[in-house]
Amino acid sequence: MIGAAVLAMVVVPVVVALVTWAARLSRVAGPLALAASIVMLGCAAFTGARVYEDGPQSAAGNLVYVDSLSVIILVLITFVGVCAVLNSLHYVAHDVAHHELGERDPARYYALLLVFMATMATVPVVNNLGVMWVAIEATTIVSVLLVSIYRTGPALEAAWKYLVIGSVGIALALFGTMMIYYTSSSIVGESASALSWTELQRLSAGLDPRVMRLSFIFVLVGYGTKAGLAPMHTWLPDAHSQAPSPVSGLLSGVLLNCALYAILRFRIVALPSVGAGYTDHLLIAFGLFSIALAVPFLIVQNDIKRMLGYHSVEHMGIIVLAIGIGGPVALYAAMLHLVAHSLTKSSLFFAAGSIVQAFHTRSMHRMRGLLKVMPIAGGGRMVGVFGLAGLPPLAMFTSEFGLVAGAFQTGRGAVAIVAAIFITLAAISLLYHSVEVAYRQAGPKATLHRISAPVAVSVLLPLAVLVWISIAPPHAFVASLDRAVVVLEGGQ
Amino acid sequence: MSNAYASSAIDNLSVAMLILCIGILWVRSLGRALLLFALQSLMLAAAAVCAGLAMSSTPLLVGAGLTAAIKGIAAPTLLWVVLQRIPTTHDVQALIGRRTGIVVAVVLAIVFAQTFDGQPFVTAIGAQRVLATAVTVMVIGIQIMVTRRQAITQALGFLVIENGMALAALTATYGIPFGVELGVFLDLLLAVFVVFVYTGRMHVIFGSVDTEHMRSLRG
Amino acid sequence: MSAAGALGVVLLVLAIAPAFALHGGALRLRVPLWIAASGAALATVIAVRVVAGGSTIALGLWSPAPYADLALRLDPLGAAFAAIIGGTAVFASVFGTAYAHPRRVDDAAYPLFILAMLMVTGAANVFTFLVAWEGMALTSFLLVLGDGDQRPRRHAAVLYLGMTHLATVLAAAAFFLVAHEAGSTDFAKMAGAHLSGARASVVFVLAVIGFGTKAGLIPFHIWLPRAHPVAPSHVSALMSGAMVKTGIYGILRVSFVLLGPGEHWWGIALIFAGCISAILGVLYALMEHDFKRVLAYSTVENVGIITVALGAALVFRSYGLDAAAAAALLAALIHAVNHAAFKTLLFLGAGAVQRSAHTLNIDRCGGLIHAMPVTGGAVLVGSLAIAGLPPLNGFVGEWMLLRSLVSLAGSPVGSVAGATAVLALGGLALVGGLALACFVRLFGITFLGAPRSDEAASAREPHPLMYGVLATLAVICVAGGAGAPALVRLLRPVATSLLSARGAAVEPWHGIALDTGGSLSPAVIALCLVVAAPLPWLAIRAIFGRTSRSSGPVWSTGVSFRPSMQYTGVSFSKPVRLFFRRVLLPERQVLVSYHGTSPLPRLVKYSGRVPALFEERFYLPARGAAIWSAGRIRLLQNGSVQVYLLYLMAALVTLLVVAR
Amino acid sequence: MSIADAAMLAVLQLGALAGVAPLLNGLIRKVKARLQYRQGPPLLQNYYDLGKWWSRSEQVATSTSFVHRCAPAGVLATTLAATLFLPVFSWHTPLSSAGDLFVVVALFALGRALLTLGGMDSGSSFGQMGSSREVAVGALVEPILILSLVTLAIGADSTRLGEIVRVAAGQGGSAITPGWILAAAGFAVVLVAETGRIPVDNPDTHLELTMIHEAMLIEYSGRSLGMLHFSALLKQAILVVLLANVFLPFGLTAAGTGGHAIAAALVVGKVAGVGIGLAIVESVLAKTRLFELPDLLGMAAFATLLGAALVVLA
Repeated sequence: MIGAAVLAMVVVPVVVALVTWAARLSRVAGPLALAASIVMLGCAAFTGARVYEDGPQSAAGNLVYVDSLSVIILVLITFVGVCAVLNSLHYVAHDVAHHELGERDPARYYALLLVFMATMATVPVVNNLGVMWVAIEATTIVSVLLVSIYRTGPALEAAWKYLVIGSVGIALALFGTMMIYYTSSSIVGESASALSWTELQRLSAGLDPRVMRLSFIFVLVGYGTKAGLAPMHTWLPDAHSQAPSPVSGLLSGVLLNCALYAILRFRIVALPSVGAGYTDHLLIAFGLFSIALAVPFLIVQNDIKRMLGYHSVEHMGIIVLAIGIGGPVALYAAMLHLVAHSLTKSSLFFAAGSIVQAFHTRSMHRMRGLLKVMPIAGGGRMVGVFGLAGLPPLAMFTSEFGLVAGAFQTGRGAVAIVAAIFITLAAISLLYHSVEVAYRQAGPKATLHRISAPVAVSVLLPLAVLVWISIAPPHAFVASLDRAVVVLEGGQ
Repeated sequence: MSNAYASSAIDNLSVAMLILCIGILWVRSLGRALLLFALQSLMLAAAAVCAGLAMSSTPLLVGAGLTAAIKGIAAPTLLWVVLQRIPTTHDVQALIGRRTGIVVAVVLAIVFAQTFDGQPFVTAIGAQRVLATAVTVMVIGIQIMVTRRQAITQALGFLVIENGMALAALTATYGIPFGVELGVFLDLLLAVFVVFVYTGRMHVIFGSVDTEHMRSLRG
Repeated sequence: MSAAGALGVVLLVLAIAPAFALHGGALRLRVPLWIAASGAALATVIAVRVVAGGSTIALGLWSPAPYADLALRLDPLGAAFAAIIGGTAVFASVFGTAYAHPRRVDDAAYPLFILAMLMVTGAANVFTFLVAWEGMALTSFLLVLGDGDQRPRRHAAVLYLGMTHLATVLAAAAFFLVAHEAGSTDFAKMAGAHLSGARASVVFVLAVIGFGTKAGLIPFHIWLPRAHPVAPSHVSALMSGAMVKTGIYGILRVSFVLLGPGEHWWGIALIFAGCISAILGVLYALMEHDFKRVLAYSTVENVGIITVALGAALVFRSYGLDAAAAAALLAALIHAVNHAAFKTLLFLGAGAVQRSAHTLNIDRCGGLIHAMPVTGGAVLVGSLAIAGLPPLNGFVGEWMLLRSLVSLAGSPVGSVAGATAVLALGGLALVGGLALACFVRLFGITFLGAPRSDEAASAREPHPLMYGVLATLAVICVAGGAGAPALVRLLRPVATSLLSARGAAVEPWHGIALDTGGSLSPAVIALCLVVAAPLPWLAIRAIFGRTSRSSGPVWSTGVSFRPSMQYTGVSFSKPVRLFFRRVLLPERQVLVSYHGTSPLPRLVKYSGRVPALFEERFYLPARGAAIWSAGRIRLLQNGSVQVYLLYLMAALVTLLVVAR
Repeated sequence: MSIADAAMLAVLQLGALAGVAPLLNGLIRKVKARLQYRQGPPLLQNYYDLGKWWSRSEQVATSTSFVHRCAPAGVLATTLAATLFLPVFSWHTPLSSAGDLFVVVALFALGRALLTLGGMDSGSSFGQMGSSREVAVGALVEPILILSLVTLAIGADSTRLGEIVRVAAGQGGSAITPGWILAAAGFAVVLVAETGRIPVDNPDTHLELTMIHEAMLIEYSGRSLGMLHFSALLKQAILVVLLANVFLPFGLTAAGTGGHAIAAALVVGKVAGVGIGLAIVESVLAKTRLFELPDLLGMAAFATLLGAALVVLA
């Protein structure tokens, strides 16, 4: 049954995409895409429920393997995907009306969007590291095309840098994958299972530690580029600021999670042979460096979407730091932070999309009186900003608390405090910019800017879920996070 | 073909590829750089053939054929056509001097040779240094992208990286499982195709393929 | 209904109050504020019963994550501060119903602000404490921000939230260091940790800086004089009267409960910090001409006084003199309670002045006592109380502190501690004198003399509810003076719960006898004053018969009197400004322009300023440096693909070399 | 000491101080006049002034409020209340356990507050100028006053003035320590500043720009002016008695040993001596500028601080 669900989840959007692209159905492309994304969400939910009841599922001859860690990533992808399509309905129509996009572009846009979601959905369900690499490379290419959909100078520049840096990074990741394949194939023999990480995890104690260390370095640098870890993050702010906002919401919200998922899988595989100390120190180093490097760019930032991009770098750093710190508390905090960040960041990007369209500028200095001009988008944005700044009662506070608590438990208190100070500085600069934009007196001719229902839903739905999991998390959510922590620690 | 002969052939071919790589760094005109790249791809195909014969695995041979056809002939000619069509200078426009480029490449070669030496890295069929040279070819590919201003040379650098990777994949192991290898090949092709499309679009928007025009997104 | 149940009801009441803010009608009727007042009243009653009984209530709530559960545990120490918060909140809320303009966000955030403060004092573990602490910061940030259309208000709000956020990191570090030692983040278990040596000192310093920022100790006070004046008066009253005390509570909780007796230098450091905060606080208060900024700086001063008391208690405890430590601790608690009373009265008085005279600049007020006799009378009582003058409640706390410092100087506590006690005595005496000057100036310039502007002239008594609250608070200040022994008996269990010593006994004729020696009977002093006031007047009338009283114009050297001839706040504080010019470094400019050749000046323009030293010499340069360096680092993202690839390659090569 | 004894002692002290205060001031003015080779007003001049003021009717400024009218009664009340906490004839004070030296200082401060508020209420610039200077000088004087009394309190290990005098009397000659000398010097400066004597303020002049204490009384007339002057005289008497008894404790006896008459005589002698000393100081020194005061008072403050430190460290 799982095989069918997963297959449907991947095939349906691709088919719908091909149909909309081939038949140039620009007007009806939006609703079709929405239907396809809802189907995907349904399949993901179904898979999630099955995994929640009967534990990890595998299908199609062990090519598909879904456990609680991959379910979390999968459900997030599909949920944010639905919100992204909802947001795109109005966003693309507005851009077509303002002639920033051609008449035939919506068909191409929705087709690419669906393929993008399909490729992202395959990453967490696939058992074979090689196929996972192929899926991630595909996401890069499709998202590059989406970033450059506007055919303007900066969009092309952003897309070019994203493609070049992304591809080089992924090439290194492939080299790392092959090194693992090399050591495993000498034991298992030449077969597809030599690259499936469930097998690798089982026999990883026997793998040669020197090779595993080098491969982990290549994988970390490679997939770290895709996850936006500093110093390989340079493409991220450009890509996120030039892409259409629904796409940046997907990029920031869930694509980074896929790359991070890959790193987590390799960490699980490499753990027994290289020992936890080695991977932890690397992850802590990258995490701390990402948080620290993002702060200066946030203090003097003027572009609303670039600011959110740099926040993605910072929050990916936080998650990687939490994983590096290790221990059940910090790992739970990392997973909680991952979920909360995806929800908050995507909602903020969707809100930013309608804000940029209303104010016709991305510069925060020229945005005035956001709360008065756009109460729903502005209010949603403020809640998102308080969430991102890690203020209670939203989940990011609980996760940052868990990070510091876990760090002290594993004797790495100093690292956590240094990180906490950088996180606070970033939070302060975010609050400063957001308060200025939201509360600065609106100009005399500022009129109330109504946003359409789907956009409102796309902004408020993720926040509603965020508040739900922050204040009264359902048992299913807490249980699946706990199981994911068990998986992260190498269990089943 | 016996393993010993194949492994020594692969070793020599990989060293040759490395030298061609350094040649690309050295040569001034783009045309000659493309030629050297074509040669390198063909050598890669040859190495794949040796490995395929040694382990008598048909997927390796099919892979070698594909490499020769696409990377050896199709890609360089496509790049050559793009070069002709876009009225840009054929000069390589390197950011650093040729000699320093070579020194850097040599240093990188030594570093990686030292990192990847030792017993665990001997390939299945006994090739000693192929893994080290493969990584070095990849890193020099990155160096080509870093030190050249033209978008086309960056595409060339990207292709060199793929050659390095393919060398590591085809020879160091029994060849990664065919499905995966096909996927990898397909993705790389798509990436190269998108690079070509963008070089064309870049020419339309910026009037030249010099990446200096593409520095507006800062801070 | 058990006490824990009642506490649960309070939390529930305050939690659902914001829902009423959404309903337009309820908003207009100020229902959220009335609910907040009733919730706070109930909380005060519960807290007072817990303090008096010396018992503890525990109430487990739910847990948002496996490692983090929300639980309350109100012990006498927490209950004392909860009572202060509750009491202040009752008066501020009732005043707010008449004073505050109905705004949806403010009325929703206000009850949550009170709820968060109560949870801070009742937190049972580190997670609940930090959630309540940050929640308190967030809700008060929203209240300070208000509609946020003026720039200074936005900057004050963000500066406030930023500094609190940074301070919370330090405080959290202190808590976690102790939790790591004790193996659990529950306060009850952490109490047994009793770290020692360097680690305890690190925890102490982190806690003092972290909680000192919220308390407003110099040099972490800069947010206080900027946030209070922009916030609505009933919120400023709550922030100054109650929220600042949570900082004191934090220092108390860490230094007395979580850490052992500790080093001698802890107390001495606190005494010095307190003294400096008190002296500079009152000096800056004297230089301000905005009513609420004066009160904000005086909060810094009073927090300094409370910190000196805490320091004395710590020094006593480090030398093992627990009875004297309990007395000093009682002095701190009593002054905290009294400060909440008169500071709330003064801030609400400022609100009344703002509503009727439409200005808070005391140089534009004057003679308001004629238009607002009740408010004027209440603010007079508040001013005399905050200056620490006998019959009122401000004097009791100061007397207990001064008496403890004298016994500290006399007791066998080493020469450094003795010398510090003497310095503190001199410092606090100076602070007493300056406080008297400050509040005579504040009350005199605002309420006495002739009105200096037409707004002041057209002032009229505010809403009856407002001056009703002010009058009640004035009565509390007077009753707090004479009834101080009852307050001492109420707060004694806190000292016994922390230091197993009573601290002070209550004498038969309503006096207080401190364990450090010395006794005081505020009731007798009040009686003497009340009797001695009318006596001479009646005697003289009996001897010399009745005389008439007529009225005439004020004497101004023969010229007809104009209000502009009166002293203003700035000129009133000139002698003090000159006496302390080396500390305040005032800046002064006088521009004189003449008529052509005639010696008579046509126009004399005076402009003077007392710079906010800490801001201009430390915080602004630090901010500038941060922005400059951020600008420099920003050049890393210079747009060229080649450089970005170089970063990637550099990362790979370094990792290969380093982590092989 | 039973309630009856305390009440009797209180009445005795109150009557004595109230009676002697104007005489003491008359003595000081007579000695000052003699030093300046002029006749000077009769010793009982102050009584005549008080009698004149108390029988006169009052004129009050239009812009005053109840604060202006009630201030005189309040100021006099604080001074009268202060007399109940002093050791005048013996080291028993009527309300020894109700208050100590801090209460006396605080009562003076309350008096100062009410007086300044009364001065400001009329709105006259002279009243507000006097108030501004009074509180500024008061702020510098209070630390000196407290530190000098605390120096002795630390020695006697109690802040009750009666206790301090008893311990000092018990020590006899050995009470004269460096700490005591610095404290006495400090207290002398406080005595001059609080009573508005020459180096700090000029009691005899009515030149508005120089006076501090007089400026606040400028709007008062008739009965209120009389009460304010009487409280100023009483305060001066209290301070002189305090200086005499606390710093020169010999001659004081425990109450009820029949030595009342001798003790009273000794106290009157000491008070007269201090009064004459004051007059001499006033005639010798010139008035310092208001903005030079911090140096004078600063030096006194440092002296008392040093004294207190010496007592603590010894």
